[in-house]
Amino acid sequence: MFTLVNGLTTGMAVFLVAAGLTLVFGIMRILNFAHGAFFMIGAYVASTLVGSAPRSVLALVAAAVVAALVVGVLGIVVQRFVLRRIQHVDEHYMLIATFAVMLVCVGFVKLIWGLEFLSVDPPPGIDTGVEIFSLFVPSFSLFIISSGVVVFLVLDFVIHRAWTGKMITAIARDGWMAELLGINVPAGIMAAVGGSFALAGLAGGLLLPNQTLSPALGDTFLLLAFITVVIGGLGNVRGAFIAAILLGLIDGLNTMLLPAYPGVAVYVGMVAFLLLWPNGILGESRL
Amino acid sequence: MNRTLSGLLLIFAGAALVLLPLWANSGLVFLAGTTMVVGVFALSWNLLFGYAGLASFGSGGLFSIGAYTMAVMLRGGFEGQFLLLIALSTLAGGAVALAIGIVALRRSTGIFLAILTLALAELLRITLAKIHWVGAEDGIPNIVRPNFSIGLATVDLGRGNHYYWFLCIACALLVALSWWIAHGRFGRTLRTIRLDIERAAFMGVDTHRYRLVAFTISGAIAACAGALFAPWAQIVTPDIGNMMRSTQPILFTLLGGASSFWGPMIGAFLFSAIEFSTRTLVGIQEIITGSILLGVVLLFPTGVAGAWNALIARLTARPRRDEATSAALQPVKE
Amino acid sequence: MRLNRRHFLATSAAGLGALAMPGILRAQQGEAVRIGLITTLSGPGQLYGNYIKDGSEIAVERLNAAGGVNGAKIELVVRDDKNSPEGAVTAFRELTGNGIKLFAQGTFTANLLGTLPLLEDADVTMVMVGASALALTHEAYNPRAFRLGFSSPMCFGGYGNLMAQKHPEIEKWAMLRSDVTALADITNAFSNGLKAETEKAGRKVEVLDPVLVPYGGADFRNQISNIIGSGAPGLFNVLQGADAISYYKQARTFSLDEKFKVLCDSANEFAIAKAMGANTPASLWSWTGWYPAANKDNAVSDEVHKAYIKLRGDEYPNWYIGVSHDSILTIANAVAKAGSLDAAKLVPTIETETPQGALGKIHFRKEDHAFAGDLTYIRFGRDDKNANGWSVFETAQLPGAEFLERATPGSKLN
Amino acid sequence: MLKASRINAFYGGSHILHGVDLEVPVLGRVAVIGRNGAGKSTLLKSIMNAGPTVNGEVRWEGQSIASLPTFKRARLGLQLVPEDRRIYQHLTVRENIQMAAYATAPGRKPIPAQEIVDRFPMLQPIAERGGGQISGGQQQMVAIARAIACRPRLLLLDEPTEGLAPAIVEQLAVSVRELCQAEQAALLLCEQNIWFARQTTDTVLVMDAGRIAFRGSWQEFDADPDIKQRHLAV
Repeated sequence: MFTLVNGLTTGMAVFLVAAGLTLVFGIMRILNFAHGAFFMIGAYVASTLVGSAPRSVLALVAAAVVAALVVGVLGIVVQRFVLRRIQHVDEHYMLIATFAVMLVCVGFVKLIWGLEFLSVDPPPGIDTGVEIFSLFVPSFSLFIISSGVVVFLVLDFVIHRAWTGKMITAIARDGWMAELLGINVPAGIMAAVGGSFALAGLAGGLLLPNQTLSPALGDTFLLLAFITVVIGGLGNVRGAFIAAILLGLIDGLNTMLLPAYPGVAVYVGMVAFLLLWPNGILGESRL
Repeated sequence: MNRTLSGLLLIFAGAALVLLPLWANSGLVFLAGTTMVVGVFALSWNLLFGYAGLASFGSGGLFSIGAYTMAVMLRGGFEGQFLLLIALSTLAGGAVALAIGIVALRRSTGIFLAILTLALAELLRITLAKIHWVGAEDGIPNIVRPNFSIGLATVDLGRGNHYYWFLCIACALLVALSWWIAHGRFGRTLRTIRLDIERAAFMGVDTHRYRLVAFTISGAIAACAGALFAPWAQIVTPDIGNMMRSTQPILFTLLGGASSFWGPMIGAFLFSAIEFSTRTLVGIQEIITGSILLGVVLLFPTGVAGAWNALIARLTARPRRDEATSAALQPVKE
Repeated sequence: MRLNRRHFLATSAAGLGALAMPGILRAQQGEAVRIGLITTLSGPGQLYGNYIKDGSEIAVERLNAAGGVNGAKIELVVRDDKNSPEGAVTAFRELTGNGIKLFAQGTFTANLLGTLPLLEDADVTMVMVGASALALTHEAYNPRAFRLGFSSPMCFGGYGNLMAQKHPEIEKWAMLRSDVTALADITNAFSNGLKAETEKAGRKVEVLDPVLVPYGGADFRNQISNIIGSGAPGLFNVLQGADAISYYKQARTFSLDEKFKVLCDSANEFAIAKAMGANTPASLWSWTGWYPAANKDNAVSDEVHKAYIKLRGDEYPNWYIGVSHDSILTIANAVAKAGSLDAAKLVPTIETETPQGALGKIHFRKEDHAFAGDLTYIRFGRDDKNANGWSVFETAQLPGAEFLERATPGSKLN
Repeated sequence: MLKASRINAFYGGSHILHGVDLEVPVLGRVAVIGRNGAGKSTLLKSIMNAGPTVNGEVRWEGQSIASLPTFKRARLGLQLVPEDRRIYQHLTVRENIQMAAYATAPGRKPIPAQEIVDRFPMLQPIAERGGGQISGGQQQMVAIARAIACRPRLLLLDEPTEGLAPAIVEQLAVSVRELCQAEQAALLLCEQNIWFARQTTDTVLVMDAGRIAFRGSWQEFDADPDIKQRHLAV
């Protein structure tokens, strides 16, 4: 039972990171290697704002939002000066470019924040646990789960219901036609890419009390987020949401059934998945 | 003109490599040897990517299979049959690639294949790190450089720079083999498939079989590079097949230029040169490497080899310059 | 065209030459005693590599201020092993190619295993900085290398012994460790030390199998919940770096420090308290290789401590600082006493000399060149009265030599 | 209103248009006819700066627009309906029409989607259907309706009759004529269907291998059967 709740927590944490990754894939068709690094920058920025002991949940969320803005602006800079210049060349060059951006980001994080571990505590209110039906659940887990669900619902609404989302999807699916219809496509892409980077920053801020800050933080989540995005069906936010939950549950079952091999089931599960559903759970979708 | 110049450059580079131990520092020699091996490894990756259009993110796993096969056999006392061991390691890599290809290639391509291979390579790494028999995380150290004999002549590869020269020859042979594969009928057919898979299928090409064979060959060469690497580094660890190793050929290929046969090799040497010349600048290595990569990608979006070809085309065909560069640089949109 | 090509050839030759230049220049300088330092200065291990670099530089500064070695200055040539054996070998060959014969190398075992076979050919004498893996003094033993580090059986066997003495009331211990095979040595050693000491006292103790957590993982809650469910009053944690801190953070909501009577951490010492501040567990034991406050009568230790505070403004230096300082000291002392850079003279000198270092008298066991210094354990935890939010409650020291494993140079320890 | 002179257009290395001159007067209706691959689509895309690399001069009401990106040209009132229609499959027909509001020229208001739907009887039953669930003829109507919604000053139609049944082609000709009149829009049409072109335009240009081979009224075109033979026969 606890495994279930915890699986959900892991899943939602991964989803928070994967959300931006799947968006940027939907828009630009690139696997953004630098995503983990931007997640890490978000975490560092937020930690600088709240210090090691945030005063309230609100302060933490506010810091996460500021981190999202900062990382979003960085994302726009990267889009403007790097990605846009090579978007017509060959999509694989995006890979090497984002890889290079990742290296530069990690290097600067080391210079700015140093190598020592930093830690931020959960703010009062979500720093203990609650009993639900005689099951002890850390309230921070509930915070992560609800953050994940909220981010998913907002994202899903924006993409599938709101007009902005319809415009962005129109650009992603057929930018050429969108431009003929008078839509400022470069600006639209810029905003969308900025938005997906901002999601990375937001995730960094929200998950701050969960992890230790070190320049290797980006790596911890990147691979899991990649897997989520792929299993979810590349660029499909709903698919990524389901995939993240599945991933969390598989990982949870792993610790319960195969405690001697932690972390292995995720890979095995993924290989099996890709062979059974070669196009992801909900199929590939251009947003 | 282009060919002669590039050919001369190739001969010059080859000669510089062979003569390197006569004047250079031994660290540089070691680095050059390592770069040759990973260069061949990157070539094998590009056989798959540049010619068959399949991107694998798990090539590090095949490199690792070759290296471990070699290391285990050498430790097991089979030093006498060095050539046989290389063949065995190559076969092992080819067989694994074939098995993966049979299961995976029909079902997934593109990014799915990339992530699938990545996951398999990670599984291999985790498994190797758990097996005490192969040294778990610390790997197999103290790998001997064996004797090498053809007929009556025997060379002790453990002495001096013998293994380095052996590497030069072995890598040259592998490069020649790759060249022959890439430029022969097989390579041409692969490129047809890459450009237009439906047309190729229409023309009666068994596209699946061709891709499978390319996957296998690429895996075999990667494993062979791994096998050559084990006695060179004299230690193998599970990290030899980690994600960084798998991204290496991708990086080298794109840096050098995927459309050129020599691209991956150029990329490998360029990358090593960057790393070696900035070795004393500790602490900001990531920023330097990242910035240089970024600069190269933004300035030469067709890779260094692409830029070189464009430069040659510009110098040799001055009157048609505008058209040549616009053809090379203009993106095709809609 | 022709001019172009010649121009190109000339520039590339010049470029290749420039790559090899630093070596040539250095080789001609001569005079100074050069020591090569190979450590991890990029990637995940950089934190520790930086400590080793700081400690080594402090040592060089102190030694040079005191007149150097037989009148010659010491020069430290630092290289990054890029977190891989190949990287270490490249750096090692580069430096030996430039004539360097004295080396200090440290952080990861595999990187040392890569360079150890090369010592003979280049006539190198090496001190392995802070390394703990058994292989280095057993199956991969090299007579030219000395381990200035604490072997797992020594420091964690001693750890188990200490716990058995301090907490005879605890009859059941749980263990938790990262899924890294090398760390199994640590839990085994702790368990053995604990059992040996309790049996000696005629008591019985139960040690549960370690609970494994993924290395570099993001979420440890399942395992925390498992370990709390075990019902053991004692807990030994073997996680490293960021993993350890994330783990203690996540464990806080489960009130881990109330559920267990004794909490032990393997070797993260103050990294945990420095990161967690006022949220440090109430009481936590840890092993450390060097803690200045525990070395009260050691002037060298105090000087190194002061130099580090001056360098980084940090009052609680990581133990690698002391160990890397003493590694350089060991080499410099041997060169001074032997008056030579040849391993044939240096090795016997190091074997017999016992210079005063920050860790105390530096002495290696002759058979396998294992270090047998004192073992230091500290207990620290949350403290509202201290401005840091935490303080050190007690320290304990044990003689390392008593816990050092059997010497089996050249073959595996059984 | 639109004046393009000495247009050269390239796709990569291949030279498609060779010095094409073209003028569309205010409220003028011009047809460009020619064989497949003559460069008709490239001409329309060149005017919109939507694809080929172009040199030459394009003027809109006397102002050079050569440096403007596609979306700004669209916002001046130039609306291209591409040959493959490109209806957004993830949007409903109504949403597809709304999407064009961005291209409304300054000083004009877009036509509300409801009004458009009311005006095209064919669209009424399918207004809420997804763009992927309608027939080819319906798609063409939606594409034209979408273009009209932003009150364009010049409508550029690329092969609207392609793939349509003859009955629908007749209906389409009527609609296009009426729409241009009602909206006071000029028309530049690329077609292979001469009947349709004749129904909807007054001036005709014949294009062959990237060059203009003939220009004049339909009467002049009919007077010279040689043109048909030389430039249009397959």
